Amino acid sequence: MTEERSDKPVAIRLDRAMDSDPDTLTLDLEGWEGPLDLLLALARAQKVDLKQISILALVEQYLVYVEQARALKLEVAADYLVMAAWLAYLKSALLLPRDPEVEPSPEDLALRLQMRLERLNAMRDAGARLLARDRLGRDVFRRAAPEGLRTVRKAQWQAEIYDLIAAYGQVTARNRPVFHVVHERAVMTLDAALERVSRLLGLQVDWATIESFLPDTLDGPFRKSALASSFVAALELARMGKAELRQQSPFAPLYLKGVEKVGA
Amino acid sequence: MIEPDDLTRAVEAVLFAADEPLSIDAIRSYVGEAADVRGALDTLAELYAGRGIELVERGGRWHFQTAGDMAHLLRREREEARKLSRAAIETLAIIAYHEPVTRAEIEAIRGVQISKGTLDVLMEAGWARPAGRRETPGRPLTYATTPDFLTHFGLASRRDLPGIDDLRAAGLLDPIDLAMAEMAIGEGADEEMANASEED
Amino acid sequence: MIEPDDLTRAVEAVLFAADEPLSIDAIRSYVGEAADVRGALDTLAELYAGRGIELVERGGRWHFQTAGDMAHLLRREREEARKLSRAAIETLAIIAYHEPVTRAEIEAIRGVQISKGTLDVLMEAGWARPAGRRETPGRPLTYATTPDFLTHFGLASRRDLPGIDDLRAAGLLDPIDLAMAEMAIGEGADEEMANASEED
Repeated sequence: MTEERSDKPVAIRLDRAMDSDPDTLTLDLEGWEGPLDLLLALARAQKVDLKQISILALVEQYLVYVEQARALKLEVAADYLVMAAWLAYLKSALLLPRDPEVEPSPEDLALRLQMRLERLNAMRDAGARLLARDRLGRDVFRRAAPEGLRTVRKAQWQAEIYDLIAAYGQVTARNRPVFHVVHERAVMTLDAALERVSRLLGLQVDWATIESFLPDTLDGPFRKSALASSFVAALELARMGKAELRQQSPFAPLYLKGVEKVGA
Repeated sequence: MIEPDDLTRAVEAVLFAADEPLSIDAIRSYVGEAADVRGALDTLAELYAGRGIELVERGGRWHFQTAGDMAHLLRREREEARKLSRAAIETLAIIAYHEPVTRAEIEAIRGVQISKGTLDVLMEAGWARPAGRRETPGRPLTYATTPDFLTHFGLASRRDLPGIDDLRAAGLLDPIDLAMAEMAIGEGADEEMANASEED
Repeated sequence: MIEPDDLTRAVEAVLFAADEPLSIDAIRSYVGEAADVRGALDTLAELYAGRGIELVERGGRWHFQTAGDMAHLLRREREEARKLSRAAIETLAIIAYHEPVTRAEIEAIRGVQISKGTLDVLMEAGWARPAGRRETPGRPLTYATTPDFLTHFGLASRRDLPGIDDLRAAGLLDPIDLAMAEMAIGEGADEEMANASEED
């Protein structure tokens, strides 16, 4: 069992709050997990089956509670006030003669509210009952030092879906701000370079530097790409016997010349 | 007296040596594909009935554990595993009784938002897992419990959840109408305002 | 047939749950100082005679073990289940969320290089596969997940993976995780060297 909230009648809490020092108030809206939680505690304080609770009495208690909190100048979160307003509306609708035009009827709304309280109450009880069961590792035990079994498959890799998504969450959280996508760059593909260099070689009679085969462009990265692709294209053409290459020394200018086709 | 035959002995030894609960298929991979493992398990369960050790089934997987009434002798005070917050307990109960269930539905039942970390704690414990998306607008992710949840809480299956039949009969497990929930409770209020603190 | 009395049951449970062989004095510290533990042990030894489990004494200390003639069933293979390394699980997650994805892209998203072994492990596990080449310079190989991946992780399709918003809601993008991740990255370096060996 964990922090089971006291189910003592709330009135006692209020009384204590009223005559104690304002600094040590026990009337503490922060102690509740929202309006529905407070409503459920008030309803349980009626000490009847939730199906039989008096919604009107419940509404009244809630409004008094919130009103007193405000009178004591406690800060009341907006959702408590929204609920208060809605309950005040419900109360008046339940008391006034029914307007058949209004749908859903106030009785319907009251029923739904009661149903929500029942649902929450049921889950709260269910949680408590789950936790009170004979739990493995607390009340009942498996063998602490099993011999272990060897799996038939050679290496059975283990991972759980939680590990997977947690890992992705961490990667994302870690790198999100610095993750950037490289935009498409202008490149000359090898095919394009091959086609271009061999075409230009046909028009060229003399030795010419490889730079003279490049397209006229001021785009530096594209020029680099074109140079790299054209160089590879030149090597490929030389391999096929369609071009000759010449270079005096390392890093010296690279010259290309076409090979005249015999019998062409 | 039941005379354990060789298969029963084999199943007993395999389950005893295993470091995790085993399905019938997993047991077969050790004792032989053609074996009547189910029959051997029944024999064993009978043999161990009323003993200090019991054979139990949890979500289709079997393991030996100490009998529940021995808890007072064995309970280990040392590290009572990290306590679950109330929010986590309720969230776990809602997932177990309503699965598969979306975060919005959990919030509708509890009447407050789920703080970050609550679902994380349950998933880290190995009791809850994402269970696919609901085919409704927004395709929200749903959550369900795991086999380890059944093992830990000593449930043969979800049908063994305490009181689930009564709750269902009372309509308390019906699908949650989110629109209606919002109308009845002023959830429209600003999200920051509704920082209905869940303590941990 | 011997009817195990309460003391016998208690001794049985204590020995079963113990993580090491226990002396008679040690057993008494659980079941009561005045107990006839020796008598209970004799009863148990008789009960377990010829079963798949036996009670044995070694140097005055007692424990259960699987029957010797069952050993062949239990160690058919030497391999153990292995956990994926942090590098491998992150890589797998990135492949799942971004497939088809190249190695360079995985490294860009992780912010850390991956070793060749990491992808090998994922392919050996049957969760990742080469998925053709990207038609860009260098024509790098891309990777994608397999049907086995979906089966293992209980996903109907990749669309069932939680989205970023779901991760955030579950607290998985919290700064605290980030700090932990950072720590893990420090360790990750060695781990990469060790070719995605299992850690535990």
